[in-house]
Amino acid sequence: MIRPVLLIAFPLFFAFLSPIIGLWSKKWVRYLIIFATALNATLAGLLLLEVFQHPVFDIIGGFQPPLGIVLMVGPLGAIIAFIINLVAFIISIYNLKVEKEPIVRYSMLYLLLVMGSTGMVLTGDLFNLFVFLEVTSIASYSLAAYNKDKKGFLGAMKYVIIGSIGSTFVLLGITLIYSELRTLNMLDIAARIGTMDPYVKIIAFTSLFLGFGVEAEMFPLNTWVPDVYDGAPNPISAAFASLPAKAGIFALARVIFTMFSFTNFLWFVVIMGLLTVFFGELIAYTQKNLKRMLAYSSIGQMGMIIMGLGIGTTLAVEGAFYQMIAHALGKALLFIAAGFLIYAAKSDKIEDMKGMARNPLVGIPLLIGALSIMGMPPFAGFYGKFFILMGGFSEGYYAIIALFLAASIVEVAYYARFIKIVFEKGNRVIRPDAATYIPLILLAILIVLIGVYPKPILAVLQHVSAFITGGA
Amino acid sequence: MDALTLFGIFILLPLVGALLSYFGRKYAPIIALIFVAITGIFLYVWYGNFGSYTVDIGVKLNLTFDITTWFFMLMINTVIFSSLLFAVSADLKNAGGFSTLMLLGFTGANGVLLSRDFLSLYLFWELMSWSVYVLILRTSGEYARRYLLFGVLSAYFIIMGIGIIYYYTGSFLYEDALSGVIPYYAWAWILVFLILGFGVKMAIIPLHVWAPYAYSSEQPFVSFLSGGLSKLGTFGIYMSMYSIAGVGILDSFGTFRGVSLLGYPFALLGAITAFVGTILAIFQDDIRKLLAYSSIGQLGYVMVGLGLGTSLALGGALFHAFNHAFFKSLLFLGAGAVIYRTGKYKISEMGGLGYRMPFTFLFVLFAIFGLAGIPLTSGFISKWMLYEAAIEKKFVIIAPLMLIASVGAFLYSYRILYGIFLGGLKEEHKKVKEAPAPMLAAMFILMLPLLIFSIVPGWILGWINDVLTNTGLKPIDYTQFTYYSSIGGANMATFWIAFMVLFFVAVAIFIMKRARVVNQYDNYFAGEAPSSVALHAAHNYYKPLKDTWAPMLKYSVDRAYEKFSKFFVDGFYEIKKIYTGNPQDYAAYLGIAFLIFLIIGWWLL
Amino acid sequence: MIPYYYLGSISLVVIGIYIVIAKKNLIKIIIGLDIMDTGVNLLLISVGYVKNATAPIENVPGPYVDPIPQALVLTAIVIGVSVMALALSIAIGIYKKTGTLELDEIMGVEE
Amino acid sequence: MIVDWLIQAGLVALYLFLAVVIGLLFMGIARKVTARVQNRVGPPVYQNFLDVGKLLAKKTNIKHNWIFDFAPLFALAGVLLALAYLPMGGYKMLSGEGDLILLLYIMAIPALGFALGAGASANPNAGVGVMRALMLMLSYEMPFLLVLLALMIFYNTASLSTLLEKQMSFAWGIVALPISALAADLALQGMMMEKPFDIPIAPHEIASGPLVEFGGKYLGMLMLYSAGSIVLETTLFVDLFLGGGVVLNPAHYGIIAYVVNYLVWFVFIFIVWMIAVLINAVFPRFRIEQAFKFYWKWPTVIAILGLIQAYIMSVFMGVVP
Repeated sequence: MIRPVLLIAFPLFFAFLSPIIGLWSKKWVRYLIIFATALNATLAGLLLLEVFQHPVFDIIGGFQPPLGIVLMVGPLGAIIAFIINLVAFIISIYNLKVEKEPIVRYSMLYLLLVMGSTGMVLTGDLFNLFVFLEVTSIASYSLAAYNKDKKGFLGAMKYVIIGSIGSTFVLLGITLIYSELRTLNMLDIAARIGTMDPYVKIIAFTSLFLGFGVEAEMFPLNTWVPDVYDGAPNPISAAFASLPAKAGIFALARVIFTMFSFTNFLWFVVIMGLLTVFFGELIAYTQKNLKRMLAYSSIGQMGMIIMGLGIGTTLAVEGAFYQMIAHALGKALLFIAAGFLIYAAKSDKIEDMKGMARNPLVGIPLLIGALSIMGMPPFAGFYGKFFILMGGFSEGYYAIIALFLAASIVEVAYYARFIKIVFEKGNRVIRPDAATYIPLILLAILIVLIGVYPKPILAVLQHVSAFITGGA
Repeated sequence: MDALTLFGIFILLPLVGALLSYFGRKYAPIIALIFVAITGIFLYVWYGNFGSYTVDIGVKLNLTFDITTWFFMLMINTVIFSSLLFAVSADLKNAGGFSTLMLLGFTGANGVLLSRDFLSLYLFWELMSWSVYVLILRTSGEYARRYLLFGVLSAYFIIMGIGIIYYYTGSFLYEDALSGVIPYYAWAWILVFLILGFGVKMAIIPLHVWAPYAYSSEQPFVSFLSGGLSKLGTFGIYMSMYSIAGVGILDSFGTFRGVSLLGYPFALLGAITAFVGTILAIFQDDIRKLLAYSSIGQLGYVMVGLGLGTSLALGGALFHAFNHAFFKSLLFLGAGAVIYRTGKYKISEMGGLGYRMPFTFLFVLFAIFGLAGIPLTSGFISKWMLYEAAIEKKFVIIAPLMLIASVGAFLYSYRILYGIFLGGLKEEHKKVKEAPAPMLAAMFILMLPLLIFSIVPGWILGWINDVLTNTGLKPIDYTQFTYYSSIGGANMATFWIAFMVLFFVAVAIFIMKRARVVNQYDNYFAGEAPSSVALHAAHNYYKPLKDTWAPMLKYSVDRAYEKFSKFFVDGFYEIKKIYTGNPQDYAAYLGIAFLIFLIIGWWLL
Repeated sequence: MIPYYYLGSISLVVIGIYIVIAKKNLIKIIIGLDIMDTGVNLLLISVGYVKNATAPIENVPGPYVDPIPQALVLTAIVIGVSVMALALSIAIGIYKKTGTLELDEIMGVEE
Repeated sequence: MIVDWLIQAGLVALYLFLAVVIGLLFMGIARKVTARVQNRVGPPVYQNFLDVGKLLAKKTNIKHNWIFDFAPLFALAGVLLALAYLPMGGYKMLSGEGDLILLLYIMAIPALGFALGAGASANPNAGVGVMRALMLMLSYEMPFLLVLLALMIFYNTASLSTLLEKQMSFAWGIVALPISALAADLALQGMMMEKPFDIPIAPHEIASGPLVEFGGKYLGMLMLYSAGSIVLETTLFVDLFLGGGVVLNPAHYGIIAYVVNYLVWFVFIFIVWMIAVLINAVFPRFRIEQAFKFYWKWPTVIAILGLIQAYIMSVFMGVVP
């Protein structure tokens, strides 16, 4: 019986272990991160297998619910946790290439980031969710500024301002809910949400929706994303795109579905999702800088997931979660590849990267990642996109789906332009070193595996999304 | 034969082949060839037992193996077999990657043909379209980008069509679409979306812009793309109009002299495509672009047949698609052989290669006969059926466009023959050798059906008849050697006998006296001093025609697309202004968003 | 209806947001963030208020105020402090790099 | 079955032989008539027979390569095949076995074979000549195809033998569709490459174009080809518009009907040929752009009018021959 709390305790333990090891030898700290994330990934994997039988409950500190902090791990939480830790482990291999000196602080923050994201996904208690959100945010603020250059600091500043306003709203929401229902356990809240005073319920929902929206990169709140992803070091932007963003979306899904079952509010969520996709994809087309382009494209993808959640049918929500997994893998791969391209071309402008990806070790995974993000079949991105589209159609959202398809044509346009430049016959082909191409190949294999044989993942998702949407 | 063997042979096997042949380095095409041969053998063996099965890979895929699938698979399998055979000796760079992607495309094509539910159709369609994208990427990123934009456009048209059906019936299966729930106007939208979606693959006029670019990548791939994969567009339109919707739905839009009002505009579009495609082909100097526009023109004929919808027209369309698969890929392989030997693409830079590469010349000549519709090849029969279908129904706009387009086909056919194979042999091509054996074998395979089915049209008309009756249409009336329409018929047996006898008469007169061979510079120059340089009149060959057509040629669809997309991109830059970069504006956005959410929340309560 | 005595904390939040949006200096913005944070903490505490009850300490008799928000607010304050510390260190970093704390100059200098 | 098959083959062979002889005779007459129009004496009418005999008997025949032989073989075989499918003088030859569209494409075989042979002669004049010939073909085919379409729509058949019967029973093509007949005659001028449309074989500009390298037996056979094509094009016009010269119904009068019809057919094709020759005698030569613009302007307009007339009569007025 794996106690989910271990998934949170281990990274914390290793995070504070790294300064001690740091004293002994800098090299070993890097291996520590890899070991810690690997351990976490295997634990999450075992937990996932176990969770298939029955949801796992884990009471911390002996307090009985509804007061004690309870880790409620459903199959969905487990699968997202597993993906988060797996991607964290793969990115940690890429961390070996980080040159910046204070590696000890880097490893601490990185492990805290992993802990925070996993915690957000596993926890069943609202305030605990807020605490883990804060842990992730603090780790992200400092990691965003890790490069200590002007771009890094400015990005971090923007993230701090928007992030803390967001978390204040979350706290506001929590207090309002607590003031009415006197409980913080999510299942409890979901059960007794009806008894709340409608006006307070609306304010609470809006503030929670807004707070988690910041983390989930929804349209008006994702203004910090491009600057932060651009300023942060490469492995970190890869981590940002897959770890906190996924946790944020998961929290949003919980807010929308488990706690507040607002069916007539969902169409507004769909519109917000569409706006996010629209602004994400269209501005990504105008970007010259690779990392900003990938940041905007990740906004677009998150918008698609939000749209999927908003549509609300079992198929669409299933597609949204599937897309969550595919996007985590795809974006991590693209950001690592971007890291290599920037390193090889010595500049982050796309024009200067002529022919940098001609080496098959980088080229093929990059192509697989891009095609998966575009939603091409044998890769993970296909099923997510297809189910969301079909869910949208079954709810009659013709116009919205048509607009979404137009936006994704723009997405294909700028990815094709990027691939064209990167695969052109450039002058010299640079061989990537092990720390770069191993994660790329691992992620590519994962994407193909999930794409070619989706049965296991779909089995989990079908069962979960039916439960979440109450068969809506 | 159960679900797994069908799925295994036609989908898993090529996928495994794709994986294996990547590591084959130089011998990759041979490995790929073996895999394609295996599927070919099974295709032959399984002719009889058709059936439909479902395979569960997490999502249910409904695969059906019936005569329609078999007919199209026959084309695609033979074309990819000969393309790979050609590639064996064409020593392409990174042949491993080439054969992997070809097999992926082949899997996608097989999947589209086998699938009878929209999920698997869309899955395999996208798989096929992106593997073509990467194949074009091997030659030029820009061309690949333009292709992918249209490829994705076609996929999203299809998705829209599928979505509307899914909204009404809630299921992906083809047959459920007919469960009578879908209202009549929704069918109009569904069919328009599906036809446009599949039409992009068949390069119908407004959506043809990607074809000339896509067709200038490696020749063996292009012959598979234009010969094989464009048939998927035909298959898609045929299935969506006559199997998913069915004649009942089509006629519910009102019929105009027996042809559904929905089908007629697409037939007209097809005729315009045939005409414009042929005219544009006449003026191209690059052999690949010329063949690309000619392919657009020929597929315009098929579109006419599909649009008209009478059994004769559909029979003609299927037969013409069959012929097009063979003579077009034969032409591309011929051009590929010439490019392989001389390294040149421009027609005017070649000349006189027919004397050095006689077999390639004969194969290309035979393909030209097929293209132009000369009765010595089966190309004539399919064109004949399309004309008869149009004239039978007294369509006075479609028929002239098609007839003039076929006369135009003579012009660009001769431009290929004269420009490349006849005229003066240039100095640097003196020592050009004949194309290597595998190339000639590949071309020979493609030539055979054109000849056989011209002598005995009964066999293929039999298959086409089965396909038509399988989708519930009236059969065409034909016998072993003859084929009829309501206003005329023709007997190929008497034609061939008469031709042989009269040819023998001409030979008899001809061989009375022997002739002395003379080198190419010993010409009659009406008194001028004969020049030692080989003069070749192929440069800017149809200049007078180009001058007369000049006012028309100003308008080009490509530029229209560029202007159209420029308009949108400027819009993107406007939207970009929202991300000002100043955190205070961002905080303001947050506050405003909160207020908007509150108002909407209140309003909803 | 929301009890009127919550208005104090909500006004604090509004003031905080106003400062962040209006003021140009970075430090002032950070202070604004802090005010907003304290506003919500105040709200959190006032939620747990019970008429004439004392603080929930071990050996103090009498009815207790609801202890949960007390615990929550402790963690919230700690979090607020750490975020502020981080924001200030970033502000120092920006000052080192751009030599100014005025937002307009930083924005102007950026592109 | 074999016996009457052989009879039919023999009859077809006889008609073909007669056609070629008439063709050579017409070429002689044309040279005589043009000479008379340009008030000079001109060669004797049988001159062409002598030319063909001389050319075929030549010992030294120059050839460039094996593709060069294509021209005479395909040209002669193709024109004879086309003639075989064309009812001449009421006898329907093979036209029961194939229809108008098959005939249209069979007429393309000699043109393409001839073009191949000319192209293989490596003489740039030949290449330019063939280019002009193909452009001319594109130009005159536009009105001609519209005319054929009008006929097919009006008589509701594409097979020549039924067309003859319908013209016999209802009315001759020229009576029913006079406008189309006019357009057809204009197109005929281009088809037969008579001045003003003899641009491809312009002797002064490109040394008789495609024919430049052909000599000896090649030229002889090509002369037989052009003789055959004269009869082919004139008979086509007569079959389409003048009922193929069928005056007496062969079912009632037997052999006499065949002979009388043959004579009437001969007179009709002679008249059509004379129209073309007289125009040829007085007209200068167009440039190819002029010819193209001319054909795609006036004859096409006329042909379209004819087509509209046929369309209205057959679809709206319901006239069914």
